[in-house]
Amino acid sequence: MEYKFPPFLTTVLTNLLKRKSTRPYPYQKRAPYPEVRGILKNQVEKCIFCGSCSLKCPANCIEINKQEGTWQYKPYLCILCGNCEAACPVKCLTHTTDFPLPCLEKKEILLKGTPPKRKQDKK
Amino acid sequence: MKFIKRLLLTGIKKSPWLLHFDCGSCNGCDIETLAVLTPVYDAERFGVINVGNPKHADIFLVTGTVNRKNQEILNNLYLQIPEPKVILAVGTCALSGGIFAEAPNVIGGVDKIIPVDIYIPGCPPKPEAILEGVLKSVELLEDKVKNGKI
Amino acid sequence: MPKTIIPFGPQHPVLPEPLHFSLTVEDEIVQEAIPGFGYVHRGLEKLCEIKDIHKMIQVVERVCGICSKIHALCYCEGIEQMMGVEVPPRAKYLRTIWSELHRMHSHLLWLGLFADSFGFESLFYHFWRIREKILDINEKTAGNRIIVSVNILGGVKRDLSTEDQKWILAELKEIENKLEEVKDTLFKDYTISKRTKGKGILSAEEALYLGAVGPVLRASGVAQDCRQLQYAAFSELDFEPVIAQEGDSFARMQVRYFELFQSIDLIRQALSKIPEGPISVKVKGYPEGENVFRVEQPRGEVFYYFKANGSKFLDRLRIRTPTFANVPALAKMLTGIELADVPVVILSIDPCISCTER
Amino acid sequence: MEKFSYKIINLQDLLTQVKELREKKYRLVSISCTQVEEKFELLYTFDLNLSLKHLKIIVAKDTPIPSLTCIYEGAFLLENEIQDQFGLSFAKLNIDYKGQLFYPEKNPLFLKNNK
Repeated sequence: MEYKFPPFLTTVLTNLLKRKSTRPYPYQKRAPYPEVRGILKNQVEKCIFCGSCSLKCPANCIEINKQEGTWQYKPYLCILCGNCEAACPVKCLTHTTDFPLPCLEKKEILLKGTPPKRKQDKK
Repeated sequence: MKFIKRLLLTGIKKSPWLLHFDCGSCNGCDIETLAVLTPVYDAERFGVINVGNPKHADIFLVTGTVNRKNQEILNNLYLQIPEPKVILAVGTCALSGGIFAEAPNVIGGVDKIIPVDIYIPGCPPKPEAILEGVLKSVELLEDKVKNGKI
Repeated sequence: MPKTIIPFGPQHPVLPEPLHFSLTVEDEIVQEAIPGFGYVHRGLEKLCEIKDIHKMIQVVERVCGICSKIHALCYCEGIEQMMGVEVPPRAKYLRTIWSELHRMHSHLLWLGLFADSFGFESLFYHFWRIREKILDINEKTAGNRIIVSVNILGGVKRDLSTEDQKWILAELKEIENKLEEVKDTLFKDYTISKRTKGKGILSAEEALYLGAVGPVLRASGVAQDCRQLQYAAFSELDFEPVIAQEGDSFARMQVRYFELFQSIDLIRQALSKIPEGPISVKVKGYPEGENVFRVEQPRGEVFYYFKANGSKFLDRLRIRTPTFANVPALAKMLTGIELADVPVVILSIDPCISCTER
Repeated sequence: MEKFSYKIINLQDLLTQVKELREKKYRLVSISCTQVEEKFELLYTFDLNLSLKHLKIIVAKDTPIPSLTCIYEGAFLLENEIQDQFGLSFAKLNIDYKGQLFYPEKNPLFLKNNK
């Protein structure tokens, strides 16, 4: 077999002279893009407990109790699709740009707020 | 004995080997796990190597839901990994079944079959999150070696 | 020499996913290959009976994480066709751009894994480094790296700003340069041609008869590309299907490599022609009747069959994915090759097992 | 894209009709099974130069359906899948997984009354 210069060797050698492409993660954190869907947060004081987020959720990870004013969210079921955020009429649901961190146990998030009074109750 | 334990401790701390098993995921988490091992996230900085043999592994990384056919394989692989070991469940499907929880052939999350030490939520989790989980599991491994009966 | 049956998989170092093959081997030559499945099966077609048509978008996106956007595109266009919804032109273009980005990231991923299968580790890393650029585009414009979740019935969720469009064009230029850099390696390197040329040959006649689709079919010299059906904005863009004649693993690599440049070109065309306007329309009511729809995925043609009854749940959703169609052709390719070439030939069809089993 | 339309044919005519299509160089795209109350609808889809042709047969649960594998060898996966998911039976399959392609035991999970 006749000897040929392996073509990839030039790429490998020039790569040695270039900047590193590794992102040194735990030492240097990259700023997240503003559009990223991360952890789901609910500003419970704004929430009206209408239930549209739990209706639109494809994974059924949100449960709402209208009478008691509780908003229950299961982060281990959530698929971060952003449907609830789009469905929320008062814009109290937001995805932060931080990604969810690993945890040692599955925890639920239970938020309690005051449900808006119905019109009959006001009278 | 003490010397061997210390040797083991440094060994496990500096090069935790990883076994990846895809048990019914949609590939999203798999390719993110592979991306962690390739140059841009480069888990080999911490001595993490993806091995194909369960008997060589310290960390067992599972992605995806458990179904009727792969539950035995999952259990088999789990039993073959020597102690001390850490089980990582990656992605919403591995945590609870996620969007597929109600599908006819899905049993549920990985923790229904084997005990899970660390859960990494996300669909799919970002490589940074997986890297964080792997680093956390190294700490757990250290604890297990320190408190173990070796 | 007696016949030996060798089990290949489900847990195998070269396969990222569990696929099983029973290989009947006689003297290092494979005589018969019988596929075995079921390790990734979830039965998600049945979920259409308990999740409504809007929630099913998120389910079909998770048929396969690699081509998720294109699954959602096929599902949405199929339902929209049934309901007679006219999608705004800007949404059509945006769908096209994201689906071509997905095709590129899938092809780069495959080229890397293929290089890994014949032991070219540095090339594997090179392709995966290029791929990160596309994932960054996804992350910045759609909010997630892989499962972008931009499609809704009647349009798309997100818009591309002018700065983003400029940024995408600049990134594409860089990706193109990086791809040109490895062209010599792919086509002239001794190792690659030795490992792939003449392995797993499939003739055009056999490919059609066994129902092969996508790059496997095009590498056998049949110019069939479902993008010619002119869904989304493909009716207004110029392109020719990429083909190769030999039908071996090398030809399949060649087709996928040149499709990367085709996708870059399609995104550039789409970005130059993209019209202004709204990005979605409101969809009211529920579909009724039956319909089929197919689009071109990175791995080939995907076929959806819908049966609806006018309620918010579909009666039946059937997904025939490209790898499912390519598996009989793969079993054919595996007969008559050496055992050591089996991983290369299996990877040459770009198997996606989570697609196949759903 | 063309409008969706299909032709309902008899079970006995299936093989002859498919043979004709094969001679015209059609490619088998898919077989889709749907349960409609007690009966099953099987939609056979063929493709020639990007135009589709659909044939539909309606069968009861116990009738054996002739397998297409003698005409299109690659049909065995599609037919085995239907056998698995709906518990129908195909006659003369070339590779028969006997309902165990996807599940370790015979268990047609896609039937509507079977939860």
